[in-house]
Amino acid sequence: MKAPDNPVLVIGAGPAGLQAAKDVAEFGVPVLLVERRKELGGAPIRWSYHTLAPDFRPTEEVMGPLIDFCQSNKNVTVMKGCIVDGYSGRPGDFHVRIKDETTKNITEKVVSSIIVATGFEHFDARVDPRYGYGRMPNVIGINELEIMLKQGRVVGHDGKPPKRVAFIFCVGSRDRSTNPWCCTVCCGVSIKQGIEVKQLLPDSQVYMIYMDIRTIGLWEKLYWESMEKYGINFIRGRVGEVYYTGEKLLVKGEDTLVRGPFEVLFDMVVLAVGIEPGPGTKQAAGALSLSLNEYGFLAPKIPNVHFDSGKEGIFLAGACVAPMSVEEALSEGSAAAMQAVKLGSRLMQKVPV
Amino acid sequence: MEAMFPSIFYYMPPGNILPHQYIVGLVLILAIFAVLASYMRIRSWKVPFTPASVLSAVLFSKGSGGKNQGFGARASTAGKSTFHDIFLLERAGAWCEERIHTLGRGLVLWGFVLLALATVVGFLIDPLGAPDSAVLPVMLLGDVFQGMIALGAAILLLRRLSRHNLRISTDRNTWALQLVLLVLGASGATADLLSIGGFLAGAQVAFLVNIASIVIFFLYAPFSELTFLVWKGSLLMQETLQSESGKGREIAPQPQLGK
Amino acid sequence: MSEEEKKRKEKESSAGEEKGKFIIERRYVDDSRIIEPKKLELGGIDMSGRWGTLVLPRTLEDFDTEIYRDVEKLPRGGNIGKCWQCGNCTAVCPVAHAHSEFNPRYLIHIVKMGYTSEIKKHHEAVYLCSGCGLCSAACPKGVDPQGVMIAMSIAFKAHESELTE
Amino acid sequence: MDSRYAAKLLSRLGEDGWHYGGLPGLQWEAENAREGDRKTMLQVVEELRNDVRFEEFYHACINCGNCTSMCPPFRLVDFEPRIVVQKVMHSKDEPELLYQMMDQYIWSCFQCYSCWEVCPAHNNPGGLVAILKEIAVRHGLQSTKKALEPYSKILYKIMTTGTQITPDMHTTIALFKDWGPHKAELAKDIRVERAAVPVESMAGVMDRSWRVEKDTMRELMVIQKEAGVVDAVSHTLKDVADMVDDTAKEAGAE
Repeated sequence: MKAPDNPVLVIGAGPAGLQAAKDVAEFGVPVLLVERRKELGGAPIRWSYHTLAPDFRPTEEVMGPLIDFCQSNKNVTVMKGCIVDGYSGRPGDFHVRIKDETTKNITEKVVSSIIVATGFEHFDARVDPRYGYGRMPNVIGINELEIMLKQGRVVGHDGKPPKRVAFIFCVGSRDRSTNPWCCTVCCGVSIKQGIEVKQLLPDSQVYMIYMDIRTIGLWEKLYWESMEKYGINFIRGRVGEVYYTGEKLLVKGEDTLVRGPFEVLFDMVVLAVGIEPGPGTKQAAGALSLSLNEYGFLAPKIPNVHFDSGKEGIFLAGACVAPMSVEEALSEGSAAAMQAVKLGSRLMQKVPV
Repeated sequence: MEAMFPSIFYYMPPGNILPHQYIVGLVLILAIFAVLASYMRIRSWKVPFTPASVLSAVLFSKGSGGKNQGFGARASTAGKSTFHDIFLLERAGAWCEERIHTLGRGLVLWGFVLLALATVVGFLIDPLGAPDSAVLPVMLLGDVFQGMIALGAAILLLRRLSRHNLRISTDRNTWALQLVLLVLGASGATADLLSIGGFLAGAQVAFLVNIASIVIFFLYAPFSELTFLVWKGSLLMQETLQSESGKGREIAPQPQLGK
Repeated sequence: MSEEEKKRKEKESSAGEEKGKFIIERRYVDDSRIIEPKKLELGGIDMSGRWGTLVLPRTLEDFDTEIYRDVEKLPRGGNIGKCWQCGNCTAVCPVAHAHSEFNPRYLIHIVKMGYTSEIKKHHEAVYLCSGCGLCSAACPKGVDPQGVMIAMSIAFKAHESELTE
Repeated sequence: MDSRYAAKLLSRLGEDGWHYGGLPGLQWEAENAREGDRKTMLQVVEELRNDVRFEEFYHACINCGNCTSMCPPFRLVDFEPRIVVQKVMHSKDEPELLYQMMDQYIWSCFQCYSCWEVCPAHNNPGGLVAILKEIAVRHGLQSTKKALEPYSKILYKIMTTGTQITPDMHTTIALFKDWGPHKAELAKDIRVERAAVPVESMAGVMDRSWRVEKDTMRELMVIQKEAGVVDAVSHTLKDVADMVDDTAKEAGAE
């Protein structure tokens, strides 16, 4: 069986996109990998995640081989700083316009199928002013804490390590005024970070202020270990407001299970910011005329079948469909690659060369 | 005085568009309607119409809560409660931790009370043929009070508009009520000022807007949150009157903090 | 400690003197659930007073959702059913942080579940709401707790005779 | 919001930077705990966490409430095993949470261990309460006295003879505080009534079988003393400890 000549277009070089590109390329099919940013690796590299939940695996260990493969393999053509501007044609013979964002040059390519893996953005906590993000020192998001953990130095703005750290869950998630969906991974990621903070600063007190803990599947281990091994405290409730007292952060909330309404001083407040569809997803949806669901994620034809966009030859993968973890994004990329290759071989058989 | 303002009173919008008596009659009819509608609405909640019970408690009840209080004592309790809880906004203001919010509420409340007083005084002295020098200050004061209402309503509106979460979660009734208050106060305050300034056409428009907003306010108020506020306020006062100590629910208006 | 609190404590301790004086966990037993028969004779032996003390179970048997249905129908109370008990309303509530009696989340909870015995205990607190609307701004589900408190205070008043019996 | 409000909030925080409101139903009285001695609080936590059983009895709590659902005292009083484990869980960072419970709360539990049976995380709230009760006795906390007072005579009896209740306790004098005012009346004719019971062994019960040999008593009291039981009791029930001492001296156990 001969592999089709037209490459498979992969939009987005995050975990899902890279995995899809790698799988397709390993099958001997050329891949055109288009990435809006200047670096490969997507969210884990862009925000320099320290480790990945649930096993504290360094990000490089997971993402490194994928990036290296895509950069070195001859089957993969990487176009950085480019977006897909539009397309025409039919499966096996798509004509896509690829625009370089800096030079505004448009190149036209012929591809056999398209895999959309445009990923997500972290919720901008400034939108929800209750938590004082962006206005008060020492109020940070989990993405910023991840950078601190990578540096191995968790400190406040004064350079001192915090004594009491609060993680506030569901910031920009499960809230009608911001994003009503659950971001799926922030519970696990926050608890993972809490453990890492405890490892780094054993004398610190770490509080998780949660509404529900959603450490699904095997991630539950994180939840149990954080309590049993590391003595992290969990408070069930939501935080109403955070004040900066000039020195510390006053967190006002309710413990719905044990304490009742409480006010407490923290040295650092970490917001478990949610996941939302980014501008890249919206742009790709416009360029490929894909439908978005009510939340702004790409809508698969059947909600349970993520890779099927409802358009023949266009497949979806990763966090542009729904919030998901890196591990899920990798498998989704693989699944989409399978679909692309399958479609390619079917087209080959129909049209003998 | 008449030499100084020769044309003002002649062209004053009320006299110009509608005779004063008509307006007073309209407001009276509307007020009666508002009271009746409020009564019907509160009764539809299957709760007593407490403003009436407060009145009867002050006037007729033979002491309550074991104590045999006289009319004077009851009246003074009611007066104190009104002053503290309502006019000093101790229940509605002390706990609502934003001073700007309390200020907005206070301005609307006090503006209304004072405006009502000024209107009554103005109506009383006007037909008596009081000299303009006596009518003018009352009228100007009325404008100031309407300005207070407008300012208070503007504060309340802006507070809601400026906060994303508050903005999207605010009930339509609240928006409508605050907007009506703003229009009512602003048009009332500008109508007279415009006519003094000589912008007669503007004054007439403002006056018409004012009359319209007053009509809307009276028609709408019984079906807005105001009915609840009137009901709850009088309920609290009734409890005060009935409680043994005369202090109402034994809860300090301002909690003691610290140790 | 404020005057009020002292009074409350005195009241509590004096109530303890009267009823169930010897129960060690007196603070955690509700007055209404202690039964001390004034006159109880069993087999010719006088068992009245402490020796006949009974503590009734606190298990809830009546889930009366009539008030809940009323609140739903009253103006601005229609959203009470959306509540998922996250506690954000109580967290921002300036009254709740000053007065432990007032807890909007808990009030919504007991009304929704129809815990009549708890409503009887706490219904007076609803009038403490100052109507600042911060809770409605904070609520992630759009329950509009401020409006619910309005509807609730009306419903509690309408059912007052049952609640204070 | 304005800074004055923030200052107001700050003014009511405790030394440890916490302020609690109340939660109806849970009867939270943190302010009481604040009045307690912080050194004792920390000591209580330390003793609890250093107890040999602690590792087995406590793992982590996910607030599921399974224990509370099975708890017999919960049916009667506002006592929740879930709260116990939660407060033990937070005790390291907030010792006052635990201390607040030590006074009266824990005495609602009578160690039926229903909670242990059902806990998905294999915690043992009842066992934790048992440890806490021991600590309360050791520190002679207020409520311990109240809780143990009715049992003072029984305690004395157990410590000196190893038996709980003996027939010679049923007398018209030397009444037990917890046995009620009618005890004297009941005990008036007890010997005659018992003599009429047609069971042979009753005679022995009345006169001999419950009596403990002096050697046994001496041995028993030495064990109690060496094991620190007398010391522990002396913090709460001084007179009982004194009586045990006196009896020991009489029996010649020195």
